[in-house]
Amino acid sequence: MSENTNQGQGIAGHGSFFQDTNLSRDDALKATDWVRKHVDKRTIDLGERMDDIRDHMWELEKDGQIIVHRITDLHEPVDVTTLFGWNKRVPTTKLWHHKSCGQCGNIPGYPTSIMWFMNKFGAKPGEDYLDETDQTSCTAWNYHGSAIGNVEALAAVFLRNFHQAYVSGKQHGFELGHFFPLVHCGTSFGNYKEIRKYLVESAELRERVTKILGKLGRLVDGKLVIPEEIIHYSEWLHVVRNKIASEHQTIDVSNIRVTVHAACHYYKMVHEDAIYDPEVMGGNRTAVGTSMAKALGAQVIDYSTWYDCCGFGFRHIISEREFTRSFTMDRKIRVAREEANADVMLGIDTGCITTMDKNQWIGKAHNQNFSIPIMADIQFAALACGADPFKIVQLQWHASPCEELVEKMGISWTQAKQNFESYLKEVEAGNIEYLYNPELALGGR
Amino acid sequence: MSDTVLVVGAGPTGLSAAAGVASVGKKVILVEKENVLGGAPILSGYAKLVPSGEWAKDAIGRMVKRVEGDSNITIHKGTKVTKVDGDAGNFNVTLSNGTTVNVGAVILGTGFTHFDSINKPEWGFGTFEDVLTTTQMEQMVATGKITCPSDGRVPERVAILLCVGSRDRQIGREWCSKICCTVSTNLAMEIKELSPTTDVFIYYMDIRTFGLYEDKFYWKSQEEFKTKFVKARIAEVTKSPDGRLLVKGEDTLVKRPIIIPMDIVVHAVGMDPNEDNPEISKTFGVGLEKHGFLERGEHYTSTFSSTRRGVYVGGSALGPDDIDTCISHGLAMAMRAVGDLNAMVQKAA
Amino acid sequence: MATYAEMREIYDEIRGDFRYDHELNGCLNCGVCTATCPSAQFYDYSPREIVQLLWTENVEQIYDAMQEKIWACAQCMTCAARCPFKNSPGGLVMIMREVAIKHGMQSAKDVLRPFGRVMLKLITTGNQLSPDMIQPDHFPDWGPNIQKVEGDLKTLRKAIPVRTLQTVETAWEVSLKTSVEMYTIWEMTGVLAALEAMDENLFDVIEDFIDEKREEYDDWLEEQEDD
Amino acid sequence: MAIHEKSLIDPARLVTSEKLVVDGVDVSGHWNTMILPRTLRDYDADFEKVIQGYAGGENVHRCWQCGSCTNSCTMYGQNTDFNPRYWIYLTRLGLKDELLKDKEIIWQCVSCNRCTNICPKDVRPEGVMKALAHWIEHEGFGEKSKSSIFDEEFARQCLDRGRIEDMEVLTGFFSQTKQISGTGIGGLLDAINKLAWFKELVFRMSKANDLFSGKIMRFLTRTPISAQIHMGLAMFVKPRTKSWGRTGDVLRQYIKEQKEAAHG
Repeated sequence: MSENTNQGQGIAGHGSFFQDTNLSRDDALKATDWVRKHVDKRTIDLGERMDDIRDHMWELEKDGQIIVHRITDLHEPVDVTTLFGWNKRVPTTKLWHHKSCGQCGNIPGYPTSIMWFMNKFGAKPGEDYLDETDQTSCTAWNYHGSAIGNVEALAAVFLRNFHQAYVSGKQHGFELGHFFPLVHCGTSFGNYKEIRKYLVESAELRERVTKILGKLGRLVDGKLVIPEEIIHYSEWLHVVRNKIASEHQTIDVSNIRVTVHAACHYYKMVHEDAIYDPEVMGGNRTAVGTSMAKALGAQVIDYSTWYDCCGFGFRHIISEREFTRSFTMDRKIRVAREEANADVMLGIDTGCITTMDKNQWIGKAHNQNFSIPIMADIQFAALACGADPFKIVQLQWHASPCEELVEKMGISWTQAKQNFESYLKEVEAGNIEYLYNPELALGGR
Repeated sequence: MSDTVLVVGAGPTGLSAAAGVASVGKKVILVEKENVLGGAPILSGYAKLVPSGEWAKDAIGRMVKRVEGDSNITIHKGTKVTKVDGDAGNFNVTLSNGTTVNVGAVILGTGFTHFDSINKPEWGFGTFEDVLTTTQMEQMVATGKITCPSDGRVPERVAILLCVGSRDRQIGREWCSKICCTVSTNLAMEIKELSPTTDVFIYYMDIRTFGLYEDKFYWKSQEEFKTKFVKARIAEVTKSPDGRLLVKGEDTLVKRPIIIPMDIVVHAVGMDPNEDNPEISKTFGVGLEKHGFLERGEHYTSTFSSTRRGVYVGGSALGPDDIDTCISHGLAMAMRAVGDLNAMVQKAA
Repeated sequence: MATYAEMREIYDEIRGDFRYDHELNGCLNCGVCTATCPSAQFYDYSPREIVQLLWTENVEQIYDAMQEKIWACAQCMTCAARCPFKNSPGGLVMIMREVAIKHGMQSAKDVLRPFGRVMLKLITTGNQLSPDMIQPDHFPDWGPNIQKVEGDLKTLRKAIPVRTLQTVETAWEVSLKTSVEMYTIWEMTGVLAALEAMDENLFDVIEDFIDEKREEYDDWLEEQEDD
Repeated sequence: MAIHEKSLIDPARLVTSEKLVVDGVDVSGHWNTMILPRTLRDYDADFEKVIQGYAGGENVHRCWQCGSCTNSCTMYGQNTDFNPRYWIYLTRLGLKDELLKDKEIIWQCVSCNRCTNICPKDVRPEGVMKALAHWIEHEGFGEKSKSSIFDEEFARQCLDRGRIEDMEVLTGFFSQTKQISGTGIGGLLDAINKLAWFKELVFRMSKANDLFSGKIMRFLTRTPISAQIHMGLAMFVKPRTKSWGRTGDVLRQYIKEQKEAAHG
């Protein structure tokens, strides 16, 4: 190029001349530098069109309609950035463990690893964190799985549990709001955020559940209590990851190839609230889970089905198993194995880990003999910090070949297993070790 | 009372407005925040323009030359307007370089900002080297060779994704950016011309090559350059182990999910409101419409008025538009401003 | 087959849900939802189609979809995260499922039947998954290595170093008062009534259980007063 | 456990071993069922060119999917699976497997040309239907369609003699499609005997009902007797176009060359 047919004519009456242009590759790249700048402009003047629900919470509180359970300096919060560039404060201490039914029932190494780390940080059970019996699950599994349940019931369960979290401080000799809820489960996290949104938006829903909570004696000054932030445990792990890596890591994991599966209900439900960090996957993928693996120095391997669901499907994993196993094999396990050649797949949620862990073996039935160890980011971190694979990380409950990973990390599986088997004899004799003083566990009958 | 006109922004709109005002013998103060005149087509290094097919440096360069050579026009580069006091016919304007000027009217040709693809992370820009924007791809065309940035191979397939940063409530961009369909079909032809072995696929919801751009770009790209149009909006872009990109979508005509390998994926990036608009709104005392573009005043009889009397706004500051239209806006604003000033002089007399 | 009036009523109920206008803003028919839908990979199921049916108020086909299709959704909500119109097809499916339950539709009953054990656990204990549910003979397809250490369940659970987790019949220990509070929630929000319409036998079992727990709690309260 | 949404899965994508023991665990039947994904994984970029190589398919790439062809289609009115717009789309992207799912109906195009008449982009969908039907046959994906058999018989007579004889085309077509046995007069009688619709057609065309109901005058005045005599004669004496000579052979050679040029 370029043929300038109107050379010298310019535009009507204005004489001008010009020369041909052909940018060199370097010039071209320079000209388009603007697209390489990582400027997050999601927040530009979105006004009311991109609502931050937290703003409305403050208004409701001002109106005297609700009490916001605040994150204060006591909770030693760390600021992080969410998808839209909004700020989120993640408390690091004085936490009320809101457990996950799937984890506790099925992957107990998950909650034990969380508490193990808190103890490592010098947290005092009963003061810096609390694990009590006065809590139910969010019940959202049942809701999503069978539709037995409804928004009102979910909202009442949410408020009941979080009211307990709020008043537990008082019950244990501190101020109201001393303990801030830390949600262990991805679905609970997503569900609570969604329900909180409905509660803030709908006066009618607030009115209906206020009646229920009133009947239960779960109001404070006649008001509902709603937490300032809903915090997922892997967000807590995200903000303490460097502390873990620098102060507690004992095992080099730089030879470990890690794939990460981020839970849908963590970053796809109310997605504006999920954490993104420019230093993790260029800020292009949600940071949690991956950030822990990277902080420990493991090799994080990307794979083509990163964004895919695990195939859990709530009711599917129980009664439509054909779907769950087919999906998880085709879109997760096979890919992590064949494509990424990973040593482990790390999850950040209950359902995903159960799905991927339990549904590998059946692949053998149809020549899909792919397997890969599955565990939570926190379990992997605990292993890297020297936690016992059985007593703490509780890998005995996993169906996937975790032995392979443990051995590759330089830990003797056989030895650990022997130790654990003798420990089981001690347990039978009543000599049980605790991470947590059993007396403090009870929140009353 | 002053009959000097302040023109803000030296892109196609502002350059056209300045030349227009000067052409009837009035003085113009032209203020541009960058050190170079020409606006987005020059600053972002556009290659060939739609629909003329002329190189941006030639076409816009001509416009720049025209104002630079005009003694009626005083140019302030690398300068912003910091304060605008007074009313129509008598504005006292302060510039960031310390100059103060008295003008009768203000023309805003403050333009737009390209959508930053980083805000749609699931589409792979910033994650995979072979995911590019239309502007980057234009530049590749300018170098005369189509290759994958990751390893220099000639792509078998290029996918162009429409509506990146447009028609997307998730990221608060509800508008259609108007020009991307045309730009993309034009790009598809340029790619095919340079690399005949490359197949180009355009993933679309609907094609909006408005007016005469329909056959000149859309039909031509399809009929002469064999561009394939797939009715699917892509949901995610990931990478396959062989290094190729995978586009995941639903082919809504076949009603099935698709995961198709591609070698280069191009984002047809849309037009955002100028990221400085909140500041512009404050400085000039003009309103913003709900998306963040500058707000129109009454258009039918007070054409291109803003919400402040004596301040005119046009071009892509008002909303996404093509260069030709922006140039027309510029000239129309010149007419409007000079006309209104004349009326004021007559009224005063 | 339902009459048009019945189908219309069902649609109106879906339409009348307070979430409806949040979940459905319109539809560009772009297919992003279906593209990301795990169920669409395997079933002839398409969130785009569900949205289109609702958007176009096609009451017959909406009713038809409620017979089967809506139960294919895995509730991952990827569709909602991706939709450029900010619709939530998964959320709409949830509303449709709730309405299906409310109307005692056969599809809902069929789907719920194999899910009964989970519901029983949830409604009575407040946590769905208990260790005693995950036994090798319940799920042969999970293989022989479902547990890597031999030993009876009770001892293995006792070896978990957290007191609240040393349970077998529930995922964690839930205090009696908590359970009783939860029963009140079920009653006041119509969850028990919905269950009764769906599966009377299961409802009876649950009701007995609840009565028993309430009595136990009352007894305990009395004991406290006596002390 | 039965899959509740089983009707939403193409049976061909369900894989089950009825009896199966893995690692000592009985996982027979549904315990091992796997579903294969229905995702489309690739395009066949060359396929469009292949169809363009068949007569009628030349303009397939122009289609912009407006749907005018399908809306106006005679066959679509009979069967909504008959969807020219959709097949053109599949052709453009090279989704051959999808296309072949409809191989049993594509040939049914009646060549009314309403689509070609209405098409705003001059795709000539009628021609594309023909090209697709020929491709399906040529590649051996389907049995030779009845319409092709008809066309071939028609073309054979044209090439042999420069003209056709209606009755010979009909009986030839019927016998080659095994609807009757024999050709000529015998075939004709067999067709009247075996094919009720044909019998009705012949009776109505020849006004034979008038004859049998005694309305002789009406029969004589309304029946194109000479045409019938002509047709009858043509069964025995097969006239050729004047000076036809070797024209047929030359045409055959030309067609052969064209085909080879188009499809190798």
